[in-house]
Amino acid sequence: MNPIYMDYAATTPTDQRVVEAMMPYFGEIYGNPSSLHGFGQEARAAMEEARAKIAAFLGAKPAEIVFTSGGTESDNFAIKGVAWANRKKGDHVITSAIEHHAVLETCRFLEKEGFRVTYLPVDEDGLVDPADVVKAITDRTILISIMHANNEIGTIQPIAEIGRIAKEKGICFHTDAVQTFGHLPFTVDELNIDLLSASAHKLYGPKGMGLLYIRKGTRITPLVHGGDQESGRRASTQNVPGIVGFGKAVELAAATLQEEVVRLTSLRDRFIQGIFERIDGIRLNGHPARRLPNNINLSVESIEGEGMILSLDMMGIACSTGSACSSSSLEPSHVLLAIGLPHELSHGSLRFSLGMYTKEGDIDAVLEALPQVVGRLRAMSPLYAGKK
Amino acid sequence: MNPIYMDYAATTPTDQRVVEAMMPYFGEIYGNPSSLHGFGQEARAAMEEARAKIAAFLGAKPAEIVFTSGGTESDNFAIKGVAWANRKKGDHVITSAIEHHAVLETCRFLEKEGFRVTYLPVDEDGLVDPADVVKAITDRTILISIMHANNEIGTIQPIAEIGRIAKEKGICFHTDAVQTFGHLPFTVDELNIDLLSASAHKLYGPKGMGLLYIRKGTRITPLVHGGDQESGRRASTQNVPGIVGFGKAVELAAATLQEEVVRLTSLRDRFIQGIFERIDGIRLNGHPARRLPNNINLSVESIEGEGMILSLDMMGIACSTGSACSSSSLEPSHVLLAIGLPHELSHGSLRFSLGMYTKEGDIDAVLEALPQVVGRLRAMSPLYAGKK
Amino acid sequence: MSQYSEKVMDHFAHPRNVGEMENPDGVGKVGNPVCGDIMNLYLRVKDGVITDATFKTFGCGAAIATSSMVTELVKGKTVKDALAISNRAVAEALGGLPPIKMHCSVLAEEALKAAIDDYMARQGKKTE
Amino acid sequence: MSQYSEKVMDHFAHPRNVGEMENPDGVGKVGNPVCGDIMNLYLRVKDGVITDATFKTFGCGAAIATSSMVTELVKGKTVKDALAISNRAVAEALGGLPPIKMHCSVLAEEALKAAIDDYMARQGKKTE
Ligand SMILES: Cc1ncc(COP(=O)(O)O)c(C=O)c1O
Ligand SMILES: Cc1ncc(COP(=O)(O)O)c(C=O)c1O
Repeated sequence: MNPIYMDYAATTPTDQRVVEAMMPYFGEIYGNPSSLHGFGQEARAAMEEARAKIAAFLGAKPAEIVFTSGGTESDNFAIKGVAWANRKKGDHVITSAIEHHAVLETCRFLEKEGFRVTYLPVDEDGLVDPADVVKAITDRTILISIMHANNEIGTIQPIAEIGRIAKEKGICFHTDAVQTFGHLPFTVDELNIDLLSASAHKLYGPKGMGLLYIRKGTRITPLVHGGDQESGRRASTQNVPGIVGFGKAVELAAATLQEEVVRLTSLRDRFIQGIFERIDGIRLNGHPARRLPNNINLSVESIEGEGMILSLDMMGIACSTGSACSSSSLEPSHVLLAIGLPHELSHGSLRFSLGMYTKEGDIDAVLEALPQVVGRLRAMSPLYAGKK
Repeated sequence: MNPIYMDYAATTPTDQRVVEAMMPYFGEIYGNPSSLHGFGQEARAAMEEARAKIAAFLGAKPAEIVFTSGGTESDNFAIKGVAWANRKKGDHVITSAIEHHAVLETCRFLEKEGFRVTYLPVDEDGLVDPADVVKAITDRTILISIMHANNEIGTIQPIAEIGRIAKEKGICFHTDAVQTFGHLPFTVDELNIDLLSASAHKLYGPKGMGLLYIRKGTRITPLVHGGDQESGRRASTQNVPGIVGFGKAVELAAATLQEEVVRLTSLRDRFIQGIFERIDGIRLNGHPARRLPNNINLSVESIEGEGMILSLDMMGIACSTGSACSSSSLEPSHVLLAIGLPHELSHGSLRFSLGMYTKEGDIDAVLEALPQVVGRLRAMSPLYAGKK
Repeated sequence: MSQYSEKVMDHFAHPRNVGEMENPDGVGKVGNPVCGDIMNLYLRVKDGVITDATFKTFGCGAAIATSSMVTELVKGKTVKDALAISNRAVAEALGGLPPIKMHCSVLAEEALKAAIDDYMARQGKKTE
Repeated sequence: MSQYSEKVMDHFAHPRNVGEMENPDGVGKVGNPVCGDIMNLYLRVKDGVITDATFKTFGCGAAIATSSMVTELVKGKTVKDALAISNRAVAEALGGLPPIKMHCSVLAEEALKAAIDDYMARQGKKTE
């Protein structure tokens, strides 16, 4: 059997067309885009072309796009940057309990720095209630940061509504759109977003490349100080091949976005239906309908996630327990705990995330493999035995 | 005439062998190194191999290397990270007046946050006096940050001695080695360094890739919070191709370092001697002997730098006025002002930086071109006319 | 390619001595579902020598592999010798464990100790 | 490929009207070496019409190009019409300037004004 990759939410392969677009900028057009000479100006032109392309995709202006080293840096930049710049105005930040670690750990850092952070709860499907946002706002609130879609359970938040609330109150609104940028159709104006984080490697672009959209007029302090690149908002020699690759990835995503949403949703639903037919004692985590087209998150009773991942891996199937960046941690997922899953169920969770290269046959192969794996591990489990 | 690139200090072309080393990690071994499955673990193995290679080159342990997005991030991380982590211990930082913007702007940010920063002066050759370091130390000093070699004028600082002073006083010592890493032979122990910044694109590696060496036991707060990548010190999905490319670049640099130092020094001196024979009213900036093997920084009386760069560019010769990242600024170089150059001379400065592909013939071509350029611009200059 | 040694992967993929034992001479149950690890270890003892050992485990790959390995290690050993098996010995027999997974070997040691304690207690009762 | 338009590069590479003028009717000297820009503009005026203009400039590419362009723009104009030439007109004639270089066009306008002022002052003296 060919290996089956179902961990697209962790990272995607860089598309061959993206790699080809990047190639000239390594050894040929290698100038520093800040250099005055031709070598530099040619690199700059390519970079600005990518910026314009990405801005158009978001319905933004090119000057509102700042390139970063990834989604995590963008989240750090947005949250610390707004906090630093608005310190005199306030010291209160609102976010949710199910944000990515890049947001949560940044908020915890701000708490150490004297800020107050409200972590809004979510319901059992992982939804933030906009009414809770309204209630949490005080006259010291300077930032609301709610992710567009959750990376573990795939729930899509009512961002347009939360953005509208923020706008009415004149509070800066950030969304971590790492899982939706290039995967769902939207513009920053539709969603009332002031700041948006995205990461290229989640949409077949290169790793180590991200962006922060910053609406014109937003006050923000740099995270990375130094030279005056990116209009003084993010210092460092720009990663020209990475930026060009990001531009290409967005161009490719834009071209197929609508049909991919339909195709992946149908594959996802085939997976979910098939797995419920084949395995008992499982649960689908995340909202049944308001969820990413490519996300399937299951809890399997009586067995633990890592064993399933290893077993599937031995059969050539790649998936994850949740977010890749916490895979070396022993803690159960904060997202699964936040939706009210008991600890033992949260230990038995599995995320399959589909992508560009996922075919129906892959779904069927996993539907065939997973029951075997679950059966074998349950046979070893004292918890399942106890059930009989 | 073939274009002649003499701006290697701004950035270098990515070596073809580096690009080839990176290639498999875009579309084939594309897993997230934090993922448990084979796709991820294969990527992790390649990343750790690069880390080990780079650590060995520095005489460090692999766990002491943290990968970042470039020299600027490393500088920010080192300085803010030590400042944040040692806040209770003290609030004083010592640096020099000729550091890169990545260090200086970070220090200015710290000043806004309530830290006190001493900017040590340099002598007319650009040298920091270790005795000044000793004098500046107080019992509130938590960090000394002095660059290894200056990017504009090429002066190499007495880092081992400053490091020894810091060590004796138990103060953390950081050096920005962006211009020397892979270009000069040294180990972190020889130079008594606790923290060291490097950037891959200065040694024929990819842009957007850097590292911070952090000596074991050094207390430091992350700059980029989030997942537990890089042992919890730098969150974000690692840029695997970039890291592998960085490893390859270091391997290649290590293999030819000694002979390149000799070769470039001889080319540099041929350039300097030749230009003084051909043009009057010029000055070599930086230390005559303690300077980077590839650096030539000249001030040309009565004319302005940008005009020379444009003129040379039209003749296919790429050089710069100083650091690339300030090329869009109108300020004269802070480095040239710090070594006591009058404003008008600092406006007329030019940096030529040599590299791997620089041949004797290139030097001779520039020695031929520059006097023509200077002659033409001086003929237009009211300052030169005044001299006659 | 994995964070685990080949030995660990072998014991995870082909665990030895899986199952609940009927009428065991000693049972050790350690861990709890909240922490994500439960290990049940069953011993059969004859004349002071462990003649059989089986397990049931809820836990990660390392937990399953250490369970499997500890059952292998104890078989044929006297109870006294079995008591001397440390978590390190289990980990070493598996060709090492990632640092973050060493607690699994501790759990295996604890399960073994608990099973032997249980055996001793039963013996005590018998001879009373 | 450059931050400058083709027109700017053309005027930088082939500046028109370079040089000090002998016995000019008006001279404007603006800028200073500390700021990195000095512009000297020389005018020849006959019957209220500028018949010749030359310059000498210390400064960046844009400073040289604007100097060159302003000398071209004034030639053949009446002094009054020349006074109406704004920095924007100079920049536009060059196909635009990068925002950070707009001050060069301001310098050119100032040099022109200064040269015309000087011409006026000399005229005043003559007619006195
Ligand atoms: C001395 C020095 N420090 C820091 C940097 C910043 O490196 P990067 O552009 O990779 O962020 C540079 C070069 O740009 C440099 O020369
Ligand atoms: C929702 C979300 N935010 C942030 C990140 C961080 O992105 P990166 O790894 O590119 O820093 C990720 C993925 O890792 C993510 O899924």
